[in-house]
Amino acid sequence: MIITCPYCGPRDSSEFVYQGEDGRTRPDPASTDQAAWNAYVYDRVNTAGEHEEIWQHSGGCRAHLRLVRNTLTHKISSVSMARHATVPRRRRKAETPA
Amino acid sequence: MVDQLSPLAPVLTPGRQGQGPMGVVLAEIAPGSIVQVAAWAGQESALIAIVRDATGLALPDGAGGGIATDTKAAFGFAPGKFLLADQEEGLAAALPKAVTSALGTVTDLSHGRTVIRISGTRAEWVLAKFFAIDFSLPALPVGAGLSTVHHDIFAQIQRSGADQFDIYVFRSFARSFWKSLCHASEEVNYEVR
Amino acid sequence: MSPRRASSGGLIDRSRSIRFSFDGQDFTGHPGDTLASAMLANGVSLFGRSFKYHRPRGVLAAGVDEPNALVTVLRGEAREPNIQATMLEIYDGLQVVSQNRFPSLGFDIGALNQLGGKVLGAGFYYKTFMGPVFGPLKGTRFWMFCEHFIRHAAGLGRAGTVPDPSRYERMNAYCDVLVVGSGPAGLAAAKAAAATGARVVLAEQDARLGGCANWSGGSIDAQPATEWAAGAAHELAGLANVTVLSRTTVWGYYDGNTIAALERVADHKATPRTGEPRHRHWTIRAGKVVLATGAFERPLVFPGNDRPGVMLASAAARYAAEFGVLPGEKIAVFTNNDGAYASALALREAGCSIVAIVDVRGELSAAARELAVRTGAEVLTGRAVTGTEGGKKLHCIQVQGFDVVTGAITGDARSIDADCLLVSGGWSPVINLASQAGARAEWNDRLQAFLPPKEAEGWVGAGGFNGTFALDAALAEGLAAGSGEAGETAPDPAGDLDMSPAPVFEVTAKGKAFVDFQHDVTADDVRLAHREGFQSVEHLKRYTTLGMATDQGKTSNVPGLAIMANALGKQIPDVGTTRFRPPFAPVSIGSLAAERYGEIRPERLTPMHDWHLANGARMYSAGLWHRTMIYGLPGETVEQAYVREAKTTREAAGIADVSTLGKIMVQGPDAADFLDRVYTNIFSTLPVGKARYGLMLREDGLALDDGTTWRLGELDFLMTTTTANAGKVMQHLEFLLDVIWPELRVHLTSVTDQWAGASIAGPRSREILAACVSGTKVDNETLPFMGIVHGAISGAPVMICRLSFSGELAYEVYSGAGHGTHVWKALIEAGKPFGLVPYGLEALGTMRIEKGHVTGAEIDGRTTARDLHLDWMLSKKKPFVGSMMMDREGLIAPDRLQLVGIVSLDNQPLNGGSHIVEQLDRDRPHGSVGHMTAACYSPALGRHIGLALVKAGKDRRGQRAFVSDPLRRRFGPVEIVSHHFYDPEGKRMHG
Amino acid sequence: MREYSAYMLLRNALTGNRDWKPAWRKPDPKPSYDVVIIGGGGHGLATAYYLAKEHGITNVAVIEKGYLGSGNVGRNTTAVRSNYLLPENHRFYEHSMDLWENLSHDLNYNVMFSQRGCLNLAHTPAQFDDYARRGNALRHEGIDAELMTPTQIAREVRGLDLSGSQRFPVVGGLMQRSAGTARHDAVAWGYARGADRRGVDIIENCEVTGFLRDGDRVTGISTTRGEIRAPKVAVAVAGSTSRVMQLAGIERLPIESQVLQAFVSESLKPVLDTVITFGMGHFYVAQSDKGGLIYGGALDGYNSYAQRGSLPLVEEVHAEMLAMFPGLASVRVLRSWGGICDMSMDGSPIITTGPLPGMYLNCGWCYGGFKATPASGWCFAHTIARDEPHPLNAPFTLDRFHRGMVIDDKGQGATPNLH
Repeated sequence: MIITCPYCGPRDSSEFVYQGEDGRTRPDPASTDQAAWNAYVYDRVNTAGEHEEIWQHSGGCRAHLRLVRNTLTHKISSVSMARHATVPRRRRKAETPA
Repeated sequence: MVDQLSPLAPVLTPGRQGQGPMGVVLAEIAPGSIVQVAAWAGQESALIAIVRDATGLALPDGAGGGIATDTKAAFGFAPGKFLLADQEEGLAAALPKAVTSALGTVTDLSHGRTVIRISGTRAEWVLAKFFAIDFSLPALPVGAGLSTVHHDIFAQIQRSGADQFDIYVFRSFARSFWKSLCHASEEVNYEVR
Repeated sequence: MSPRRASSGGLIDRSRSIRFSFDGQDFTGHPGDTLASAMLANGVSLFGRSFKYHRPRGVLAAGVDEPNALVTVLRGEAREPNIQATMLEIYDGLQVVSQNRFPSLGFDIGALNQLGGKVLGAGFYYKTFMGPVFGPLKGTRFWMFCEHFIRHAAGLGRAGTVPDPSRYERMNAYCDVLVVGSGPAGLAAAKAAAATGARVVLAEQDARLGGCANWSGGSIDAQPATEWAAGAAHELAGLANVTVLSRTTVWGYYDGNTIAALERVADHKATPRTGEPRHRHWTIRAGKVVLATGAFERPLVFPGNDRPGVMLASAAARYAAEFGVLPGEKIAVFTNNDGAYASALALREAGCSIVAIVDVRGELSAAARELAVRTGAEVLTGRAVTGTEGGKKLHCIQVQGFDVVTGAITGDARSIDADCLLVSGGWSPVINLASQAGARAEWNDRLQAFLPPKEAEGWVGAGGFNGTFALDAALAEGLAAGSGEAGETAPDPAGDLDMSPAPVFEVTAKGKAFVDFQHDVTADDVRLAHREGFQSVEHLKRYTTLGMATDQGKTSNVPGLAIMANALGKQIPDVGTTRFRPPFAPVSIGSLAAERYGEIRPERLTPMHDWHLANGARMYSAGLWHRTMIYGLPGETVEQAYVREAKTTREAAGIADVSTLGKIMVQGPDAADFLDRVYTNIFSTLPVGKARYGLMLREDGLALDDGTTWRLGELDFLMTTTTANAGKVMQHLEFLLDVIWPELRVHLTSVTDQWAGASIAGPRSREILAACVSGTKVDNETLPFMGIVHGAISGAPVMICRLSFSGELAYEVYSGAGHGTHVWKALIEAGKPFGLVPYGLEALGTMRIEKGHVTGAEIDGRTTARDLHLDWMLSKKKPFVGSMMMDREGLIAPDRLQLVGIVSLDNQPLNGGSHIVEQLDRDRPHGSVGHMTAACYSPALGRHIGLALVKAGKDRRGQRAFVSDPLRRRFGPVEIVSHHFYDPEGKRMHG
Repeated sequence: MREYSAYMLLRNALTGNRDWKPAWRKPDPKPSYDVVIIGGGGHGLATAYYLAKEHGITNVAVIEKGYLGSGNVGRNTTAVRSNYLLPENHRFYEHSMDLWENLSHDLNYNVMFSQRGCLNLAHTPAQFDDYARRGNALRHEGIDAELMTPTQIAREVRGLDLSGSQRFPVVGGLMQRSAGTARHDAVAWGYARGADRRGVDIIENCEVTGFLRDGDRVTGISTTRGEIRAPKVAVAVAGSTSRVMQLAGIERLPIESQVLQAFVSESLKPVLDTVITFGMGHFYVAQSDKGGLIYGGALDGYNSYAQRGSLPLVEEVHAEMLAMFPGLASVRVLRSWGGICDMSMDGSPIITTGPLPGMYLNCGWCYGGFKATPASGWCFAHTIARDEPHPLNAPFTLDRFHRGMVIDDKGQGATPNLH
C-alpha cells in the first residue's frame, strides 16, 4: 500500500503506523460524561467501505494524517494532515526554477 | 573544548574493499553543530529568514527543500521543521537568541545524530537496498532532504551532490547502520575515508 | 529409444561443456541448458517420484509450470529442495539429487502405495485413524501413532539444518512502466514505453529474453522471431531509462501497484562474485504494469497421462528449438486444438519422427491438415488416447474412438509404439498477477479459458495473457500497452492456426488419470469430492489437495474445474474459479528476510558501550539496546557480582549507565499546560531548574509509564521515560498534540541520543562529584533533591539532576553523547578514592526492589495507579488523560492485584514468575492469589525478597503465605509486607 | 448416515468409491427454526452441533454467505493451545482442549488433532520470568506447562538457532505438551457433518440481508433465500461482526476487523515436530502432516475486509522465521492468504446474550479463534439454550469494556492491532 503523505509524498505503508478510527469524538477534557468517554475509548463503527482513519507517518515526518480508505479495496481516496492546514508541496527537479 | 567521540570510531577503518573501480565512498562527516529549528504554523517563512541570517543558507520553499555547501547544510524534513548542520560548533547556542518563542523552537542535536556520507556512481543503488525512496535526481534534487526509516533505524537524508547523500541517523544506531552499509556496499566495491 | 541432443540447433553454446551430477552420476551439458534439457540430452527421462503414490515421473513442461521434475540442489552443506529441473540452469560442479524416494529413484518402495490406490482416495484421512474410544490408545494417541508414519512418508525434499551461507538482498525500485514478461508482446511494450522517455523495468523469469519467440517460430519485422527478440533485448539493455531484469519472477501484485519480484542473481553460478547476493528481492513501485505473462499449455486428463515421456507439446517444441534436444525418436501427439500441430512440425523438422497425431476432433481446419501432412504423421481424428504403457518410460499408447460431444469411448484399442507423447489440451492465460490485483477472471468459451477483464486500474495486458496468440496481434497489443496509446487489435489473420480447443479436458477410461500430477489427484478423486458434496472450487481444492502443490495448479486448475463442472452438469464459470494469491511461484524465505537475515533488529549502543565491554561487562538485550547486566570480576557468579555492586553502592558509591532512558524535549509556550494534561500530577508549578517525578495513564485509565521531567527553561522541559516505553510514550504524546489538541503550541523532539546519562549513587557520590565537577557547587543547598545544575567535568559541559532510583543519595549526570565516555571515565577516576564501582542492571534492579520502585514488570498494561500505590500522584485539581476512566468499577475493585513486598522465610532464593498461594500444595498446586514480578537477594536486608502483585494485597500485608513455583519446584513460606523494604522514609536520598 | 471407519474405506474401495454419500445435506431453508445461527464457520457449526448434542435442540439452521468454512476456520495456522496468561482465558481454552482431545471420536471424523506441543521461546531473563508467571498460572489451574532450558530445547527442536552470537539468543522456553495442531478444514467439515446428522440444516450460499424485529426483539432474519423466523438468532460471523450487527441497528462495537496473513512453505520431509513461537517479535510456526511449514506473524495492523495482505509484513514474518531457523533460507514459501480477524479491544472474545432480546453474540476472536472452536461452540450453545452464560464464558461479556473489567492478556489496552 502506498500512502501519499501531504508533506513527504508517496511512501510505502511500512513507514506509517495505523492509529485507529477517525470520527470518534474525544470528550472535552473536563467532561464527566462517562458514557461518552467509554464510547471514545472502546467503540468502533468498523466500516466496510470508505473508512475515516488516522495514520502517523512515524517513519517519515511523524505527522498524523487523516485518511479516507476503502477497507474493501484498500484504495485511498483522500489524505490530509491532522494538524497542519496547509503544507508546501514537494518539488521535483523538473519543477525547480533554474 | 573536548572533542566528540564518534560511535563509528572503532569500526571506521579507511581503505578500499574490493578490486576495480569503487562504486561508493563511505565517510563520516562530523558537523560541529546539528540543530533542529521548528516553526509554529504560519511562522515558517519568518523562520526561514532567520535561518538565512544566521547561516547564510537560503532555504528554498517547498516540502523537503534544502541547500548544502561545503561546510553547511539545511533542509526541511517535516512540516515547519528544518535540520541545520554546520562544521563549526556554536549554532545551537546562537540560534535560540534569534528564534523567539513566538516563532518556534530550537533543539540541539549536535551529539544526537551521526552523519554518514555516501557518494559515488552506485550511491543510489546502495541506498535503494535500504530505503523505500525514489533516489533518482528528478525525484530528489540536489539539496533536497527527507525523513524515512530502514526498519527500526530512522534517517534523515539530504542529497548534497549529484552522486552524494548525507544520512543523519540516531547516534545509538549509527554503528549498526554503518556495518549494514558496508555490507551492502561490498557488491559494488567501496572505499572508506 | 531415449531423448537425445540433436546434432545442431538450439540457443545453447555447444562450444563449451559443463559438468554436473545427478544422484551421484556425472553428466555434461552446455551453457544455456536447464537441468531438464541437459538431462534429456543425456537420455534421462526419469526425474522424480510423485507425492502420494511414488509413481515414476518425467518432465512435463519446460518452464515454471513444471509439476513433476523436482530435485534438491546441494550447495556444500546447504540444501535447496523442490527446485524445478526446468528452471535450474546448470553450472560447473552443480550437484543435484532426486527426492521423495527410498532407497533410490529407480527402485522406490513407496510405490507400494499404488496398491492401495482406491483406499487412499481423496479425503481418506478424515474417515479413519480415529482409533478406539477407550483403552491405552484413546483420545489422540492412536492418531498420533499413525501420524508419525504418515509424516515421514509425506513431504517432498529435505531441508537443510545448517545456516545457509548464501547472501540475500532486497532492492527498492521506482518506474513509470513495469513490463512483466519478455515474449514478443512484452518486448514490444518495453520498447514502446522506453521510446516515450518513461522509466521502464522489464522483468523476465527465464535467463534468456524472448519468451515464445525463442521456440515457436514465426517472423517479426521480416526476420526470424528469435533474432528479432535478441535484437530487441540488446537494444533495451543499452537504454539508460530501461532496467532489464532477467531470471526475475514477478510473484506478487500488492496494493498501490507495489510489485514483488525475485531475481535469481547467482543461482546459475558455481560461486557468486564478492558481495553478490544469491537472490535479490525487488519491490517495484510502478506507475503502470504491463502484464505480458503469456499462457500455459494444459495437459489432457487420460489414463496413464503421467508416464515419463508424456510431455506438453509446446514444451517439446521448446526443448527442440531452444536447447537442441529431441524428447523422443518416435513421437505421438494427442490434442484437442491446432496448436500442437505446429509443435509436431517443429519436432519433425528438428529430426524426430512423428508417428501419429491423435485428435479428439472429428474435423480439422485446413491449416492443421496442411501441417499434419508436413509432419508425415498418421492423423487419427475423432480418437483419443485411452492408455499408455511402459514402466518408467513410455513404450506405446492406446488409441480408441472418441465422441467429442458425449465423451464416449468406442471401438477396440489400437496400440501405437511411441517413446514420447505430446499432449495439448488448450491454453490458460497466466492471469495470476491480475487476479492478485483484484481482477475477476471471465470465462471465454472460444478459448475454453479464463481471461482477464479488459479494463483495469494500474495494469494493462498484452499478448497471450489476453488470449491473443497470433504474433502480429500480440505485438500490436504490446505496442499499445507500452506506449499508452490505444492500439488497434489486429484480428487473428485468416490462415493462422486456430488456438481454440474443443471443449474436451478428460478422456474417461480405465486407469488412473491424473489432474494434479504432483499431488497425485486423479479425475476419480474429483468425482469422489463431488459425490461427497465438496463441490465448490475451494472445497474441491481443500478436500482433494488439487492445485495445492508447489506448482500451485498451473497445469491442473482448469482441468480439475472442468471435471467438477461436468459432474455437476454445470458450465465451468458457474462452478467458479479460485482467486490467485501471492506468490505466483515459490519464493525463497531468505530473499524475503533479505538483509535482516541473521540480524533481525539493529543494535542500539550507548555512548559508553565500548567502555563497558572493555571493563568486564556482561550485556543483555533490553529491546534494541544492549545494556550491562553485571561487571563481573574473575570467578564471580552473576549473583555474587550484583550483590557486590549493590552493596558497595549503598556503602560507598556506584555508577550506572542510564543513557537508554527515553528523553523527549517538550518545548513551546503551551508545554507546561500540555504536561499538566498528560501527567496525572501537576508540572506547570515546577520551577525552572527543578525536576519532578510524573506518572502517565493511558486513555483507558491504566498506568502507561513513569519518569522524571526536568524544567530547563520557562518553556523547555526535558521529559524522561522508561527505556522500554520511550517510543510508545512519544507516539502517545504526538497523537494528542496532532489530533486532539492541535491548538497547543508545543514541539516534541526525541533527544534520547543527544545525551549520555550516568547515574552516580551512594553516600560518597556527592564527594565524588565535588571532586570533579567545575563551574557549580554540588552541596545540598546548591543542588537539593530534584534540583538541576549546569557545570563541567574534565572540560565537558554537564547537566546534573539530583534524583534517585536506588534510594541512595544520587545524581544523574548528563553530558553530550559524544562526551559520554570522556565524562564517564572522569567520574570513574574521581571515584577511585571513594570506592566507586560501576554497576549493572541486576544491581540496579536489586536496589529498586529494596526501595519498592515499579518498572515495566509492574506497569504491565494491566495495573492502575492505585494498584501500584501511586494514588498520591493523581491530581484532583485538574483533568488528565485517563482521569475519567480510571475509576470505573473494574478498576477499583477491592480484589484487584496490588503491589506488595515478599520476604522469603526459609532463606531460600525467590524467583520472578512464581505464584503466591495461601495453602501450599506441592503435588496439585492451586489457589493462586498473585505472582512475583521481581526477586533478588537483598544485600541491604540480608534476605531474599521480591515484589509481587497479589489479590487485595494491601490488606494482606503482615500475613504469611507461600511461594509456589511448580515449574521450578520452588515452594516455601513467605511473608507479605510493604513494598518499601529499605529506608521507607527516604532519609538517605534526601540526605 | 454411515459411520466412517477403516472398514468402510475398504468396502467402498472395492466398489470403486461409488457409494459415498455427501458429508452433509444441502437443504433449502425452512420458514422457521428454533434457533438460527448466522455464520457457517467453525464456531457457528460447532454451536449448532452442541445445541443438538448437549441441549437436544435440533431444529436449527446455520446460515452461511459463501461456502461452508470459507472464513477463518479454513485460513489459519492450525495451532491449538491453552497457554494463556489470565485465568478467564486459560480456563476457557483448557475446556476447549478437553473437547479437542475427543473430537475425532465425538464427530466420527478425523480432525487430525495432534498433541505435538507448543513451545514459546524466551530471549531475555525478564521474558523468561514472564513465561514462568504464565506457566505457573497454568499449573495452578491443573493445566500442563513446563519450562525448558536451551539444552533441552536443542534436543527437541532441530535447526533452531540458540546461539549466543545471534541477536536474540534463546534463554529458555515455556512448553505446553498437550498443545498441538489440527487439520483446519476437517474441523469445519466434521462439525458440519455431525450437526447435519443430528438434524441441523446447513444452508450455504445464503446471505443475511436484515433482521426481523418485533420492537427491540429479534424474531428472525431476512436472507437472499427468503425470510427465516426464529425466536433465537445467534451471530457468529467473526470478521463480519460489525457489518452483520449494523443490519440489526447496532452501530458500534468494541471490534475492529483487521487482516492477518499466514503462509505455507513447500512440502518438506519432517523438520519440526512442535509448534514454536518466537519471543522477540511475533512469529509462530508448525509443520503440517503434508510437510508444509505453516506460519504467521503479526497483523497487518489496519482495518480491512479485503482478505489481502501487505508486502512489508510478509518480509517481517520471514525475517523472524530465519532469525529462528537460519537453515531454512533456501526453503520457499508457496502460498499466502489473508484472513479477516475480529479484533476486540482487550484481545479476548465476547460470548454473550444480547445485545438485543432474542439475539446472541459470539465474536472478538482476534486470531485465536481456531483453537477456541469447540469451547466457543459449546459455551455459545449453552448460552443460547439456557439464556445465560456458562461460568466459563461469563467473563466474556460485551459490557466488560465500559465497566473496566477487561481481560487483557497482552496488556495493550484498547489498541486492537497490538493484541
